[in-house]
Amino acid sequence: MVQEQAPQNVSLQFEDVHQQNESYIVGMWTFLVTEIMFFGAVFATYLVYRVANHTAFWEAHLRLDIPLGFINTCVLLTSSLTMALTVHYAQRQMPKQQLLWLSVTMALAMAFLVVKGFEYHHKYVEGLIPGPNFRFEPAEYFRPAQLFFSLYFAMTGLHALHVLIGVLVMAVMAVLIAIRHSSVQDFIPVELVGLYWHFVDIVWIFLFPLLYLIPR
Amino acid sequence: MALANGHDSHTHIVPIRVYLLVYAALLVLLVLTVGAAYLPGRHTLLNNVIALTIAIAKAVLVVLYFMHVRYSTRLTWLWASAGFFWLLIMFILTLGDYFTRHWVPAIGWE
Amino acid sequence: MKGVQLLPEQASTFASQVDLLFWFLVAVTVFFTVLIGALVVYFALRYRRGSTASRAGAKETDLRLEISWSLIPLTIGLIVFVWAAKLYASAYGPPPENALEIFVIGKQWMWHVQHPNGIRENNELHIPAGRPVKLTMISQDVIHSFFVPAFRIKRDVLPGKYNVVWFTATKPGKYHLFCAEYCGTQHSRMIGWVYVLEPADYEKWLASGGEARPYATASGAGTMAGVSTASLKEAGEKLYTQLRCNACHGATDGQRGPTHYGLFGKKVKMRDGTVVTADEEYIRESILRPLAKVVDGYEPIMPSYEGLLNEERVLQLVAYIKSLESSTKVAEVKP
Amino acid sequence: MSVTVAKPGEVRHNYLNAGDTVLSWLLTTDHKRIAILYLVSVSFFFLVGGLLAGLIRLELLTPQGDLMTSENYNRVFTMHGVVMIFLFLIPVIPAVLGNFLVPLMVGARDLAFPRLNLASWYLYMAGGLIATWAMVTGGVDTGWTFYPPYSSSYSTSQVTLTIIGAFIIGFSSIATGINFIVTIHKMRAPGLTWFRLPLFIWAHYATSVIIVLGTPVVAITLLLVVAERVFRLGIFDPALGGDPILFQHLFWFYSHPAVYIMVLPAMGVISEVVSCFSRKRVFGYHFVAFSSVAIAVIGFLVWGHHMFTTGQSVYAGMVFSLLSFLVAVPSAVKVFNWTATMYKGTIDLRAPLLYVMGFIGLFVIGGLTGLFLAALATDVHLQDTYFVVAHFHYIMVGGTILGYMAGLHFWWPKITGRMYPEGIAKLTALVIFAGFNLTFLPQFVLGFLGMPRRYHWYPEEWQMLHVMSTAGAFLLGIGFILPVFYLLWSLRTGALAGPNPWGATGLEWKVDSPPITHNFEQTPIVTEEPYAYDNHHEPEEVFSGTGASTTKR
Ligand code: HEA
Ligand code: HEA
Ligand code: HEC
Ligand code: CUA
Ligand SMILES: [Cu+2]
Repeated sequence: MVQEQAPQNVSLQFEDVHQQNESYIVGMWTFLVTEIMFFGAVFATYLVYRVANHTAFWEAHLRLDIPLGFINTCVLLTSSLTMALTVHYAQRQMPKQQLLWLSVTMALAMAFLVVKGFEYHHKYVEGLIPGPNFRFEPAEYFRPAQLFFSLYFAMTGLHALHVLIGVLVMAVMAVLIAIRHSSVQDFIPVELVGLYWHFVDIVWIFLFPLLYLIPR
Repeated sequence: MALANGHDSHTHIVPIRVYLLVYAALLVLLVLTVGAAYLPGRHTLLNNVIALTIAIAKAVLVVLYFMHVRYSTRLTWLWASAGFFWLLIMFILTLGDYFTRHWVPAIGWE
Repeated sequence: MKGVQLLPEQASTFASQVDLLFWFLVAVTVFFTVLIGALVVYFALRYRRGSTASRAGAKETDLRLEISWSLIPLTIGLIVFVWAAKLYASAYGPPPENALEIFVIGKQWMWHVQHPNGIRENNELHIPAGRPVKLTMISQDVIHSFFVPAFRIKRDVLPGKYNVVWFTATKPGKYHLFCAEYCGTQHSRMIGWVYVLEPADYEKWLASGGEARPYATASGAGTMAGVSTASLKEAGEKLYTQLRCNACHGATDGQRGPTHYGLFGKKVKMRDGTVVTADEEYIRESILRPLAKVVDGYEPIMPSYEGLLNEERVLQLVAYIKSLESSTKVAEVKP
Repeated sequence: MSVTVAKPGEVRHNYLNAGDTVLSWLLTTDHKRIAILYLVSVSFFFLVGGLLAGLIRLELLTPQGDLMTSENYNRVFTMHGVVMIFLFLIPVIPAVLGNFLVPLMVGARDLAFPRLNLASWYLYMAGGLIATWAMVTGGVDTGWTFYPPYSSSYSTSQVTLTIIGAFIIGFSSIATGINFIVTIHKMRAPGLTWFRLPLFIWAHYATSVIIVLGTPVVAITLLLVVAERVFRLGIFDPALGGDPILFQHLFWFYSHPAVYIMVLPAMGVISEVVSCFSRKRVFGYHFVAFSSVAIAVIGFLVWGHHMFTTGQSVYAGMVFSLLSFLVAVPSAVKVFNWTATMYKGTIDLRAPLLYVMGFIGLFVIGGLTGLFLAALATDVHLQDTYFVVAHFHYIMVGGTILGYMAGLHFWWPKITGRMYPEGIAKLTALVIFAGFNLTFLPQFVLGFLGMPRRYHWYPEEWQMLHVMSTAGAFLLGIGFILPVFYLLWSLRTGALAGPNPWGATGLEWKVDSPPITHNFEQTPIVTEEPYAYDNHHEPEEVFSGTGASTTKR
């Protein structure tokens, strides 16, 4: 392909850095909109069934571990803060601090996944995985409770998948920063990952009260 | 590469103090939701409203400060709100069906 | 190959009303299609390159024109909307009090019909002309759709939920019954006939237990399932004792469970404060999933009968409970 | 404008001869080459879908259903629907013409994210291959709507695989949508304000918004069906505690707006072509531009009109019906404005314009019959009958495909540098128009008579109408096969086009045909309104009658 003269670090299709940065930010937000709708559809499903099976969902939610959920919420909120700090230092061109806070964020994200893993394991032990081995007392609520846990796993599973993707992306980013790769000298890549990460946090902000804190 | 003049004139660097304040607010709100869920008595509707209001407040804080929408262009505002707005449409029209299932057609429509 | 048929038969009160609207819409469609088609062709020829037609006064925009051609379609649209919505509300609204009640069960791939007096039919439905008929329908598996083109009615038949449709047939005859919602391999064979009988013939048909058949069955279009001796509610009554429902449900409230006398159509207050009208759907749900809605003042002790009863038996129980008129005065809850 | 163009006869570098290894195509990030990749793959799937349509029509020739078994018939129409909708009609105009033209029209060197663009093609191909694989290993028989509980608990066909294919294609669509949105917002050439944008761009913008807001919903919904199928999670099957109507809500939340994904880009094409061959500005530019946005917005609020007979609440039905009538208004505005554009124009009746005229007529019929379905009482009778089948084929084949044909012919010289043969192209347009009406007009009658759709068997008295429809389908098939031959043929023998064979306005006509890899040698500066045909001097060739210089390469 013919390489034309273009300022460093500005892709060929863009006029200048400013246009490029703006494009990336707008592009990321547009992507986040698709994510909102993606999760939104499951939330809508959840709302419809919760309205229809209020009592049963309440019974079922008692099996969730509120303390663990609470800890995980704190973990995720903190990781959002550290991610914001990462971006802050990226903007101020301070790679060391940037790397530090990025690593903390990553560690928190993994902590979240570990806690989630424990929760899933408990559910498995208690026979709360929907399917042939699902057990629930009182038996009257068996079916709606199974529905609740179907949704619980669908929603938290999708969310956990997003966390996992976040961790992987952050890992790549950390390596790039460590080796001072040219593609991360700008703060935009970090900002984009940050936007994604905060979005994942927002999803959890809604998941926690909806699943764990159903009022009587 | 270092942008020519340190940083692009269009990027706003949010001071760390603001981040910390927002973080503190988020934690306070979190404690409030958990607390509200343990309120004695049966306040189904009220509780739901409280929980959701707090969740929305938290999300707004994150969007405005952590995600810098407060300092962004109108376009970013537009997209950030469009997503949530469309979600609302989906909820309202879908739930609208479920909530009106048992209504009987009004007199005069027969 | 038979001759070309261009118009469907009109055999219900609803049919002629729908057709009026239909032809109005056809008129609108033809009008606009011809108008626009003619203009496009005319302009293409008249203003073709090289023609000498005057181009003076050509406009790039004209707000008044544009507003009027937004408002005209809007107005026509609103007229059609109101017209159609009224008709729909009458057809899908509550059926008249005196409607004949018939139950329909859809399953892959047949229609099963239960008349209140116990007659059962498969893929056939006998009804009298001139009397409203209310069908309460449910599916045993996937979604089906009950469609009688000559009546212009159609209603999906869902699993897990009663759907109701009603109509008044006007013209005795034999009409197609189709399943209109795709339901699997034999979807196109899930068909049958609706026989509309003169009231007198209908009485005869009833009296003969469904044996008297004024119309010959077309080849391949369904067979009679035979006649049960008991009527629907008698069958339900037998089940009711068999399943020992009466252990908890007596003649009055204040037993372990609320009474079923006078329940149908009543407004029932639930534990969580909501008020529900006791219709077929509610009774069905109460039997299969009693804890979904717990009646105020009672403990949630009723066992679930889900999996123990097929839809046919549930229908019998529902029919029986509906037949229990209030012998004692049952206090009605105001909403 | 300070863009230099090639002199006739001079062979210049262009995007086509910028590299001819297979790899140079498979790894390209040039939006124009990606458009060509899409053109080839989309055409392939159209032929597959068309062959399946041929099978449907052959089967329906006789009422007894004797050509194939019911199982196979159900698979055939399902795969026809899936292929035509997900693999052909949704991507066709955005991914081929849109990909090629959006950067050119806004004066950019490429889309904002060229690698994402390439990825979208690979996603499309991956999804397409998975769907094809599902087809050859048994096919699907759920109907393209995948309604549970049939799809989740009863069907024994390749539902999971097909859905995964559709899911992946969804992401390809999203990638294209994001790319267009960012490009249109951020990469317009200096001076190219919103109201100087071609209407094609407005239409693609509106389309992209729908894609971005809608596609994720159907993606996750279909995924939930797969979860229910594979893990027996009870989400939509009532036997497991779910509600099948909820699936329909979520499915149509996307799939109704999706019909506007299919038609809006075609409307964009119509605006370009009609004004060029009338040599007049599009009448009421602002109304036409805003009507695209209005369709996109209101189009999101009407999905319940597919559910009038399901047991959805009567009130919800009324709201959805009312909104459906509102969405007809912006469509009406467009139709009237195009007609008014031709009034007192200087009309050059070329093949693209013939297709446009076909579009207008057939779209009006298709749209107005949509009103029969949006009206509650008539829909009760017509829902799930051939009336619906005829309605959507009128819009999708008579509308979108004719719009696509118009665009393909119109920009063919720009894409390939060669003219298509005018005479046979006009003839083909007429064959398609005739064949189309013969195929689908009888289906309106069938629907009114009560013929349900997805029926393998049908009552004898309706055979005559089916015979007509089948005959029409074969004429239509011939009509669609012809362009394949003459367009390919024109690649070698067509007259050289020159940069602007139609004397059209718009930035894409200011560069070479075919354009160079980076489109513009310098960023163009826009100083005039779109469609400024009056202050334009026509290139000589336009009036020479051949449409282009006859120099051979
Ligand atoms: C590109 C595709 C496309 C488009 C653009 C449309 C456009 C419209 N559609 Fe269609 N539709 C489909 C594709 C499309 N549809 C498909 C695929 C299905 C079946 C899905 C399935 O079940 O498999 C379907 C089904 C469908 C149904 C459900 C039928 C049923 O199953 O019961 C309904 C009901 O309201 C409907 C309505 C409409 C309306 C009101 C419009 C409007 O947008 C049309 C607006 C246009 C006009 C009105 C014409 C121009 C206006 C004038 C000339 C002026 C005069 C106007 C007035 C007097 C108002 N469509
Ligand atoms: C873009 C969308 C699109 C397109 C272009 C078409 C094109 C055609 N469709 Fe299709 N159709 C759908 C979308 C589309 N369809 C959908 C969504 C459904 C609903 C599915 C469902 O119910 O789930 C449907 C259903 C459907 C049915 C109803 C089936 C049923 O309910 O039982 C019928 C019946 O006539 C039909 C016919 C046709 C015909 C004759 C064409 C023709 O226009 C095709 C013409 C094209 C060719 C023929 C290909 C090119 C030519 C060749 C390859 C040459 C060789 C072929 C021959 C000589 C025949 N279609
Ligand atoms: C163990 C006792 C018990 C048995 C056996 C029982 N029920 Fe019930 N039923 C109850 C109680 C208690 C309630 C009220 C609380 C509730 O709604 O769950 C009730 C409620 C109902 C209702 C709703 C009544 C209302 O007033 O709204 C219906 C209908 C019903 N039962 C039908 C049946 C049928 C039919 C059977 C037998 C097949 C049956 N029940 C067997 C205890 C029982
Ligand atoms: Cu039953 Cu189709
Ligand atoms: Cu629609």
